[in-house]
Amino acid sequence: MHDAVKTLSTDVLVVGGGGAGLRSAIAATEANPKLKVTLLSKVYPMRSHTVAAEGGAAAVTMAHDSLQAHFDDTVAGSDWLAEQGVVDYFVKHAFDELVQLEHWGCPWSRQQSGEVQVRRFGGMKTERTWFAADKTGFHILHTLFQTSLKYPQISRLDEYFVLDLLVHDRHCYGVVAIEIASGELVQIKAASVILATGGAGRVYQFNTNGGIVTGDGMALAYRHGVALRDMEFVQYHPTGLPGSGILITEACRGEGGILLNKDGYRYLQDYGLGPETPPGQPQNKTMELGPRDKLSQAFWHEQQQGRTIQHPQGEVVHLDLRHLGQRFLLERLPFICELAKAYVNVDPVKSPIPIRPAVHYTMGGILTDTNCATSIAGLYAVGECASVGLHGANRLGSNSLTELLVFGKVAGREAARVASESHPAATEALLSSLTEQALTPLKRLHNSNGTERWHELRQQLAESMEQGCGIYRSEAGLQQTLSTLNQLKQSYQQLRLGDTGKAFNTELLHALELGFGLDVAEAMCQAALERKESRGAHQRQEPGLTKRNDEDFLRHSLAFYQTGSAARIEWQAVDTSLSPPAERRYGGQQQPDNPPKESC
Amino acid sequence: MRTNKQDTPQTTPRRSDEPIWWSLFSAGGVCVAMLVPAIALLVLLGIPLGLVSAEQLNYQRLQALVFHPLGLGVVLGAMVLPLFHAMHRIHHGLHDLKLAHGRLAKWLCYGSAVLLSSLALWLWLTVSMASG
Amino acid sequence: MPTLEMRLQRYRPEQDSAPHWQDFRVEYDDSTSVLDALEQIKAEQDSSLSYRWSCRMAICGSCGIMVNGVPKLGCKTFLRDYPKGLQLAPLGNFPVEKDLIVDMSRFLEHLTAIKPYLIAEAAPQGQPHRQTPAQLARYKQFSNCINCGLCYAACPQFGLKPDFLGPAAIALAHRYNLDSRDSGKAERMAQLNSDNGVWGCTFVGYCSTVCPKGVDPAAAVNQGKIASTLDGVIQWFKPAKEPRNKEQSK
Amino acid sequence: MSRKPYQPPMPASWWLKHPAYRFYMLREATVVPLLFFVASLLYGLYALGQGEASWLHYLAWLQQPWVIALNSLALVASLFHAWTFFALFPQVMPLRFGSRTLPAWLMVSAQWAGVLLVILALWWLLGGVDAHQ
Ligand SMILES: Cc1cc2nc3c(=O)[nH]c(=O)nc-3n(C[C@H](O)[C@H](O)[C@H](O)COP(=O)(O)OP(=O)(O)OC[C@H]3O[C@@H](n4cnc5c(N)ncnc54)[C@H](O)[C@@H]3O)c2cc1C
Ligand code: SF4
Ligand code: F3S
Ligand code: FES
Repeated sequence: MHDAVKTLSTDVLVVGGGGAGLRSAIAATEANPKLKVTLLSKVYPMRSHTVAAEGGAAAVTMAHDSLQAHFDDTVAGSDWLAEQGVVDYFVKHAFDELVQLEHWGCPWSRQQSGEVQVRRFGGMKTERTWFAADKTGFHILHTLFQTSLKYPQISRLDEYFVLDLLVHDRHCYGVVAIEIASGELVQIKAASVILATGGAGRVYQFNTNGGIVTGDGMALAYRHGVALRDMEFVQYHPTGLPGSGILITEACRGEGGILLNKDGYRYLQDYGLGPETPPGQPQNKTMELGPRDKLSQAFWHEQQQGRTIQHPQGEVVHLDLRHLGQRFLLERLPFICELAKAYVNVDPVKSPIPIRPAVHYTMGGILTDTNCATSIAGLYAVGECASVGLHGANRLGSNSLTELLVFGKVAGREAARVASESHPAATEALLSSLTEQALTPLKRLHNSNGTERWHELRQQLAESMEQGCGIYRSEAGLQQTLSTLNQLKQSYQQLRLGDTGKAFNTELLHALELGFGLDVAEAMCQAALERKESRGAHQRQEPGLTKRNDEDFLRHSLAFYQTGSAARIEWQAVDTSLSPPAERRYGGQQQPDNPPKESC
Repeated sequence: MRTNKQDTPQTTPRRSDEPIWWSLFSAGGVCVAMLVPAIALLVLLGIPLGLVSAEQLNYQRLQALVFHPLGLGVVLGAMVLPLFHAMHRIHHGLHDLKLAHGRLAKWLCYGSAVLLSSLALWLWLTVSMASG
Repeated sequence: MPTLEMRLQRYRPEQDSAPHWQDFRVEYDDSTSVLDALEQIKAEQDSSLSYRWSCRMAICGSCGIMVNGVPKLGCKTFLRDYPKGLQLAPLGNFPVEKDLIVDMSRFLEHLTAIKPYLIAEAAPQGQPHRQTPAQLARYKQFSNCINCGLCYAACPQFGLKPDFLGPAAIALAHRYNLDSRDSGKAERMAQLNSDNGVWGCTFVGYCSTVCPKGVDPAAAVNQGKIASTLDGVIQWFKPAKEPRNKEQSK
Repeated sequence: MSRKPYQPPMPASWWLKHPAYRFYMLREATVVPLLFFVASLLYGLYALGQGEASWLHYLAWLQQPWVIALNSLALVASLFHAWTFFALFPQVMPLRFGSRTLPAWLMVSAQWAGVLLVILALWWLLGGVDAHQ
């Protein structure tokens, strides 16, 4: 079916053109300008889903803020499942990275004085979120992409899809990819490979993610024996539009928007987030500015009690911005006004926006150390696909854009360091046999005479994840979903493509993505099943499991790929050296401020 | 193979001479918008439309107005610049309609603007010199 | 659910020598976008149909197509607005790769050519530049381009002469030229000053009409004409000077 | 090689395809009647230089139906041109005050006021007021 495989070679290969990928490509080039850096992505870099981030990026900026406070918020937000050394490094480097982006031209919103402006964000004690109107991710991504054009050493492979990694003996030698435009196969040799392939939200039915967010990189590393860490923690964003799942940014609440149930009542005060704050005068970590997991869970309870609102596209509550006034809304939240008008036909100036929770972010991912290195030599991972340990059981909004930058730089630097050293070269024979293996799934898809269609399988995957592995989980539900996944994997072997062409065979790509998604989904469910407690975004319904249980589960889950059977879960200790676990509190009963520590 | 490399050195392209023609075109555009309606309305169509009398357009008055030193402004604003305005659009129009482009079309277009403009200036100069 | 007739332009490079039309019927309601309809066709009727998309919220710029001859974002165009049915074709003026997918590489080349990044002499150490909201407002609009290419499909001058840098690339150059932190204008003007730069435009203005993000590239291009003219005048008076001088970067 | 990009043709009649293009062509075409207008003025200038008899002949020429028709067309074209040209002005030269731009409608109306003023001024120059008395 496929003719000869072409070969390319480079020093540092970055897979993924989102914020993480671009930042690491630039860092690699700056670390060693003599290296050949190749940025490969299945879509043009500026189409990557970083583009959709609206709210902002966090870094301690104001005089009355402190690194300690950002650290505390992040650790508490993570329900003490964050790696505290990593968080410490992160908060210390966040500001510099946002400044770097400013020096590259990012149009951050400003105060009258010309200084960068910061806004409030959920779960953050102090306003420290930098923003560029309500298109922060868009501006970050375009600034990075445009800056990358400055470096002649960075060459791009746009619209190339990675099929597999070339791994032998715990060493990564490169990847095999398909040039989407022609369908041609390419073997790309690289001294180091950085996976920056983004999240996996598309394994769910109802999500804020773009069509490309299918967990490819996670599955690639996973299949080669790298653990996926903390996969059970999937963040639901409390404010997605009904039907599409399109995100209505948390900044709406940061700017003073309020949530109302069917009785026009601000129900959040009933869920430990009160006391009620006056509309338009938001208070950090209180009411609407509580963390995402709590807000999404509150919706679930309201829905159980029949206090949500009927909408043609399902149950919703209202996000009310009307009291903020037209002028303010058009200045601060123009994109939200545009989205609401287009996709639910609501003018936020005049009516409340119907919203409901939607899957938003995968806290877990490819296990890496603090240097973004995986357990495979020469293989790095960064961004949403990775788990460097920043988010634990729940990510705070606006930490992840900064993560892309802080750790993108680390990954690029490290990959460049390794690529600059001399390293064992693989023999051509080895590489071609690895390539041959990598092409097996592709050949099977092409030669299949089964009857299954990718679309139906994908639909079942998404629905069953929503049912069994959603905001609240139970053993029975998870088992049910796991068995569905198992069946789907069987059916996947019988997949048949309607498109037999080579050029832009998007059906083939969707099928491959589905294969990746099935593996990632299974890791999520298996980890969720074995975490018999409730923590952060992972909430169990069974009696006795509804509380956090530090004794048994103050640990990361590690999912290992098992050919032919469900994932194997191991447990890994958490670094809590800087801040001992305490109860997460929001609203009126917040934690007392920690005295500033030396280490922060 | 479709690799998007940026390492081809960028050559600096030639500076266009279009700024000259475009400036004349724009100045002409302003004149056409500002002066032409007035002149067309009151002078060329003034009598048929009954807006002005033949007496108002009598020889002496017009002679005095047009060949006054300030009348040069009228020649420039109502003839010369509009000519460049017009020929600029015709030049681009030929390209748009895929009729002609390149040197020849350009020479013909702007050349005729220069020619007709010279004619207008010459007509004005000879008379105003003689009478002045 | 009501249904609607959709006529799609198909092109399979391995079989066809030219595109042809194919009819489909799709179900739709109030919120069905053109992109949703395409997904429906791909899922239920013809899985070989190819088109680009990702964010489905009008921000990634992938899904540009011609809807009844007008460049649109598929994810932001709704069937409810076309009760008489619609015709979908790949973005105009670009080479067609397959079905609704065009080759965007020329667009990317043009974007790269104008040096779309901040060229600053010295940045404040460890601190952001100061930039007042008024300074930000000067270029903000032009930084909102999502690189969707609709304006290229709209611009006949790009169709007539594919080397024309085109509206979005020039708007981006203008964005950096207007940025108070930038001093690279002289480098960018070299491209803009050419026949394929700002002077390739005859102010058709349709680029701005179709732009889904209110960027108004036509304004950028034509403001660029003034900048290029002034640049020429300055060059005229200072022929000996290096092209990169500070007066121009103001 | 499975890529075989199809380059759609761009026929000379491209501008018939869409109202926006037809509008553009119409705008560009305003210069055709304008050329007649300039020719009329040239002729007038020549006549004025030749003496009174020739000027009277010229005034008579202006009254011929076909000349009236063409000049009316030129007038309409110039007004249409003005309409399009004025609308472009705020795009090409936005007037900014701080972070705000002068609203486009204001700039457009100011330009129309200019046209009106020129008409009145010319009328006055032609002795409008006293001649009518
Ligand atoms: C709607 C929305 C709003 C958000 N808002 C915020 C916010 O306000 N603040 C905040 O901090 N975070 C926010 N986030 C989270 C944050 O934006 C993401 O976590 C982050 O952008 C992910 O970046 P990334 O670089 O890891 O991946 P992406 O930007 O998703 O990029 C992934 C890249 O990998 C490539 N790729 C994937 N698979 C393959 C393959 N098989 N072969 C080749 N290439 C491949 C893709 O083409 C793409 O270029 C938001 C997320 C969403 C969805
Ligand atoms: S200027 Fe507008 S139409 Fe053109 S590419 Fe940018 S966003 Fe798209
Ligand atoms: S459509 Fe084209 S001609 Fe100019 S104004 Fe826009 S670039
Ligand atoms: S799918 Fe992203 S712009 Fe339409």
